[in-house]
Amino acid sequence: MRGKTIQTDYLSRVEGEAGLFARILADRVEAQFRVFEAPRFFESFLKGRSHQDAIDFTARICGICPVAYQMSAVHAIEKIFSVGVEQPIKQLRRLFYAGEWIESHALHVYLLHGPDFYGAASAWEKKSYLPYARLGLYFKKLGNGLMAIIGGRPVHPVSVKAGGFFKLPGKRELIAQMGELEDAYEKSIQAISWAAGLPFQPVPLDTEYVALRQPGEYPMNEGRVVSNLGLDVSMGSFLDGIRQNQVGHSTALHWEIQRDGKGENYLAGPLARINLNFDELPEEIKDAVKSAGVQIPIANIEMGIIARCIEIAYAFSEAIRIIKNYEGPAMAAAGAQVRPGTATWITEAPRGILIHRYTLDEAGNVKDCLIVPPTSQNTGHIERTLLNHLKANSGKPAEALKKECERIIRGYDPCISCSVHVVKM
Amino acid sequence: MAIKGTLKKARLEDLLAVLGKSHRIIGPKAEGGAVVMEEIGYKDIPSGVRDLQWPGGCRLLPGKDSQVFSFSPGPDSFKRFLHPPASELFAFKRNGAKIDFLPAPKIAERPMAFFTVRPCDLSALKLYDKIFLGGPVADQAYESLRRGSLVVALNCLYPGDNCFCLSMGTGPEARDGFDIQMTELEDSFLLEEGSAKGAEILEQLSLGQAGADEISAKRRRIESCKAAFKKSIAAHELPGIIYANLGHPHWDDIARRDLECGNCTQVCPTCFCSTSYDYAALGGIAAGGAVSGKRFRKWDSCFSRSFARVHSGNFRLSRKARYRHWMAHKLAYTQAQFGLSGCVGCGRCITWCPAGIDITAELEALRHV
Amino acid sequence: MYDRARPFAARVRWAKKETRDTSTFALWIEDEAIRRQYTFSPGQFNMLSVPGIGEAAISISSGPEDGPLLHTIRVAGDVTSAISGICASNIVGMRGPFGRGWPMQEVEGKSLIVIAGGLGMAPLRPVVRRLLKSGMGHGTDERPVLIYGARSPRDILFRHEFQTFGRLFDVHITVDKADPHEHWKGRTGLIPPILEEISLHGPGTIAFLCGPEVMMRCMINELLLRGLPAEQIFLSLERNMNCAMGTCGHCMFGPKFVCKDGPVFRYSEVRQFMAVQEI
Amino acid sequence: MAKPTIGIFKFTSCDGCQLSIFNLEEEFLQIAGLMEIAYFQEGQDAPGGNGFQAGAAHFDLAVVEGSISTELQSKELLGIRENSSRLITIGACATAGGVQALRNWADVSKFKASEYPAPGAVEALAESTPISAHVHVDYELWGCPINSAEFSEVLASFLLGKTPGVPGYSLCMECKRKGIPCVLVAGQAPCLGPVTRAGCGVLCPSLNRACYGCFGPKEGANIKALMRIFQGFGYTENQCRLMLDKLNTYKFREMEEKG
Ligand SMILES: Cc1cc2nc3c(=O)[nH]c(=O)nc-3n(C[C@H](O)[C@H](O)[C@H](O)COP(=O)(O)OP(=O)(O)OC[C@H]3O[C@@H](n4cnc5c(N)ncnc54)[C@H](O)[C@@H]3O)c2cc1C
Ligand code: SF4
Ligand code: SF4
Ligand code: SF4
Repeated sequence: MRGKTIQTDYLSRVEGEAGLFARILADRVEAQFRVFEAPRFFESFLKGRSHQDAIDFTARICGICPVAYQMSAVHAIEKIFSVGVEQPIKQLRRLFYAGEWIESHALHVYLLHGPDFYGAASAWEKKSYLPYARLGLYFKKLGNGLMAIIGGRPVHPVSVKAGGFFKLPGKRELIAQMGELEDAYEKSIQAISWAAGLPFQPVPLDTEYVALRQPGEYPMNEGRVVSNLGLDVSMGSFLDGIRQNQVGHSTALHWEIQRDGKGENYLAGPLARINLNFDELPEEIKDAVKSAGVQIPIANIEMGIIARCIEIAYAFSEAIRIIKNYEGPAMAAAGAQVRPGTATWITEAPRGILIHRYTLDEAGNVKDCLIVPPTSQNTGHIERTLLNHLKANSGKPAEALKKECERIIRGYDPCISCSVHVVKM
Repeated sequence: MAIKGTLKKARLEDLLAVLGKSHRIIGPKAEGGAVVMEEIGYKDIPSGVRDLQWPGGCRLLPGKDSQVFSFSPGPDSFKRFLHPPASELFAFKRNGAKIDFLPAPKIAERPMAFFTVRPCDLSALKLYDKIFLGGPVADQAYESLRRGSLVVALNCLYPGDNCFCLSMGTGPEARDGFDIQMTELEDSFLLEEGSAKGAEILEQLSLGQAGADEISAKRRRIESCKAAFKKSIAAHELPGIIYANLGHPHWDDIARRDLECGNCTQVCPTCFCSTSYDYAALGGIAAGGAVSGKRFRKWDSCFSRSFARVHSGNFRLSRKARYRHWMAHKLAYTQAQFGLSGCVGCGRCITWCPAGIDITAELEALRHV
Repeated sequence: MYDRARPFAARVRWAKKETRDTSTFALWIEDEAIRRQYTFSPGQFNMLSVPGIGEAAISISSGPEDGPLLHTIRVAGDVTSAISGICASNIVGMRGPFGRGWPMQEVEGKSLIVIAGGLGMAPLRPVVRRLLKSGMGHGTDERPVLIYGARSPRDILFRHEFQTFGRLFDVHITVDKADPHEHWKGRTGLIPPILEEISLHGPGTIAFLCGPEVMMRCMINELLLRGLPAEQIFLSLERNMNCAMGTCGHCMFGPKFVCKDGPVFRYSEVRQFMAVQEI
Repeated sequence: MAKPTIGIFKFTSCDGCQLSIFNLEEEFLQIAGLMEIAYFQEGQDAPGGNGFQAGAAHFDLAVVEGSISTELQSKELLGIRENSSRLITIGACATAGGVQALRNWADVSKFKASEYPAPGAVEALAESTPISAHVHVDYELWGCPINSAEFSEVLASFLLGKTPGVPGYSLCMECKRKGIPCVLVAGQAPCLGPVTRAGCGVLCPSLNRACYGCFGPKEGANIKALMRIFQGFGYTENQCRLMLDKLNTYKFREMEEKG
């Protein structure tokens, strides 16, 4: 049998710059997810800068999930400063995050990945797809709106500081969103069955998946790190238990969970979250998932789009709940006493767990930091899935495989700008 | 006989209630460490709040005495409301050989009552009326907001740290250009009518007798205010001193400090400069070449680089020239243009200049250096 | 009076290319009521607009007694390019007329010297046309003088009209530079030397100038030296123009608003500011 | 009449400015109606991979996000410029080198060594530079991220053939129009507003926070004078340096030198 080569120099409809290279040879199959996004050295230039810069700058790692960076950073900093953050501020932060989940997921589901299932090159190419593009833009607008009310703008918001916010949003402004949010929630519930009905190819998810878990709520900013293989550790120990691996053939740093001296890749993101925290969803959403015929746990990587649709609905319902109960905290931010120290924090970015670790000096300036974005945790898993898929379908023509592989990668919603650790081939 | 009477401080709310029947009340409110002007209710009045102002700085101090109006003017004035930061001039439509220019929709809101306009601002308002209503054609946007508006003036009893209206001859006492004049006394306000509209308002209040005692109390208070001024300007030498020194080296010195941020022009109650521009959003453009949109007028400033730009260059490129133009416009040109001073001595440009550039001190430097 | 703040539609009756970058447009005010009220004097200008692009101040280059309302426009930036792309029977927006024009009544009894540089001929054309119409009847035996300087022979505006102008005026044309292939037989060089050749009657002369400011400055000095009183020198100034009604502040020249106090100024009114850089 | 073609390109950046294009929402779909989107890797499949590498397509308008920070990028940029009638930059990265230009004032080899197990394999130029340092740029839109409404104005202006109505004056101008009490004057906060370009909508001062300069230096910013004021507040020279060395460091430094 002659070998087959599959190559995409520059993957479209994903955030950032990456390509795909795979070979099917008589005796073996190779698959590489190549990231060629240029490095930006955030961890280096943050050194010596104030902790507020950590909050403002790390947002610039990714335009799609800036809130995630701000949340991981601010929690780690607050842990170092031992700030007690009030419950109302915590709720406001969930609302902020809900906005980002909606915005990020809607972009991915409707504008980037959705067209794959309709054989379209873009969300605007086919007239028949336009209603979905419009729905996505509508959801996105509402998510953006929440982020803007709390943070000033949807991309790189400016309101987050240790202890809370620079200024609180007005209750009136939030209430004004309710009508549209409720309407959107209805539509987002219906969208779950739309997503469940898309034509998926079988791409089994048979590995470890990891997410936060916090009893009593669907995880965002707090919790322990758990997995389907029984992992249940604190944030700090999770970071201690994973190792980065600058894989020779690949461009990104791979992160692996260390067990018995062996590294294993794992999956973070909406699929992992849903599978590990389904019980924490509101009944109405659970019912909608069931009536759409979706089996939990979801065992097909391609069905990540369903998980995102479920989370869009969840984020809308969470936003509605928080706004209904919003009384406005007594103070915009709890007083924060600057202290030296080191802390790790993890929050659930739209694409999965985002790890920040900071060491601050007496003045509250960054001495050292480490940022592990979800996409760099997932790259190992992406390659492994591609490999499995190619092995199982090696008979198919290269052109078809190329399309399928691109679609698999897109299904992960990789955020390549996020993976700050990128090296040349 | 003009109506005159006293209103107990505890009944100040009555005045606002009467004004509020027919007008939106635009008045002072403490916010973010400054007294701003907004549509307010009685409770918003920062009663007793005092302020410290210095070149480039301002701080509010909590109130304690029985004085209601102990603060001096903040960054805002009537300007924000009568000459809004952005206003639509007209809408346009162009489609092939057809063009339409549609008037901006009439402002449907209730007219405004400016509550506690300071004497300096009364002079500025008089100038605005000349600029926007006094030409061969009245400015429609201004006219529609100004018509039906009501001016309740407040005599100043404490000069702000940067105020110099006394030397400008514009304060601290209101002389004309108001519908009602207020003076804060020991436990009441002396209210005096300034127009028939003002009288109508006053008639609806139950006022106490204002006799010789009240009148002399007012005089005393205003006189003691006059004695307390910290700042003055050499008004008697204006505008000559400006015209004589357009080439003075001191302008270079100012240019080193000047941020050309434009704050002075934006807070100045007499600065009126604007730029209008056609906005046609993507939604207003059709593939066939048809366009629709609106022309907006926005506050601008002679400190903007683009302000004096033409296709072949820029008439005022240097920072020095732009500062000089501003100061000369305030202290000399406006007088020539409209017969009134372009500076009313409110001190806003001194307080709200982040660099603390002080128009009175710079004029002194031009005189002496 | 019709609204001066909101444009009205003016139809391009015809457009004629004058030079490589300049064309003359004949405009016809669509609204009959406005058309009847519309009157102007030489030296005044209109604000012409292309909706969505913007507005530009353009002098009226025809005389009040001429038929069509002419505008001679050089492509400089956005608006002027957009207008130049508009062809006959299409429409532009117009506001106006604005400003104070040339003091035609003061010409009476004096000998007139008109000095134009480049596009500066446009607002002076109505002056020439007016005098042509009224013939020699401006109360003096002197032939009025017209000095015109252009960049090059192909930049001469209204070039076919100068012969007509010459019926009344003593016409002097010069170009900065001429390429040999243009076969230019006229003068080359700057304007000032021309002035030296002309005999002036000092106080009995009145001068109208329009052109680049450097040129005007230089010519004014010369005229003053030759005994013209500052009160009898008039110049048309150019500044950034936005509202044209003295409320936007853009066009200020010292205390003067070019839009309403000008664009034509008596030199004695502005002399003090002409000397100041970046005024 | 054929629709003008637009290409949207990305170099080193966070994607936030391209995202701001999506954030135009309904208006975004109008772009697709008014222009032929010939290249937009983030949003649509490109026939034959890299449209700009192929050098085949012609773009009436190229919109560039991101700074130049690798050798390859500088080559690709030349290709884009050659094939585009007009080229505009969007955002702090493309217009001013971005936050990643902070490495320009440091030792990149140390950065590599501290972040990567195998630093030798990391390809990155010593400097991150704005697009204008490499090719002619027809228009620069500022902001980290850009303001979607301003982007829409830029596109509309391109379609109409005029200079966009995007201001070059200070943030203070916008701040005062909105009636926000000045955090510098009333709060003695080190607000960069006086030297920063308007455009963001005055987000920080309206949240009671000092502006940190996402929109880059305004036209003719007097940076030295502002820093003298901050020093008067008690900030050290180094602290002032750090205030300017943020998202638009390259251009703030350039402007500071000009005085
Ligand atoms: C009183 C007066 C009469 C004029 N008469 C003529 C004439 O007869 N023929 C002619 O071709 N030109 C004339 N001009 C110059 C003409 O107004 C400018 O060339 C024109 O405004 C350039 O506009 P633009 O949009 O094409 O250029 P851009 O450079 O794109 O200008 C943008 C805007 O800046 C302002 N602006 C730029 N340049 C000038 C300028 N030179 N003067 C005033 N505002 C400017 C305008 O508001 C313009 O809309 C006159 C100017 C004035 C002040
Ligand atoms: S120049 Fe200054 S003091 Fe004078 S009126 Fe304006 S803001 Fe007030
Ligand atoms: S808060 Fe900042 S941007 Fe606003 S006026 Fe003050 S200095 Fe300028
Ligand atoms: S830092 Fe400045 S430019 Fe950026 S959002 Fe804040 S106020 Fe706007």
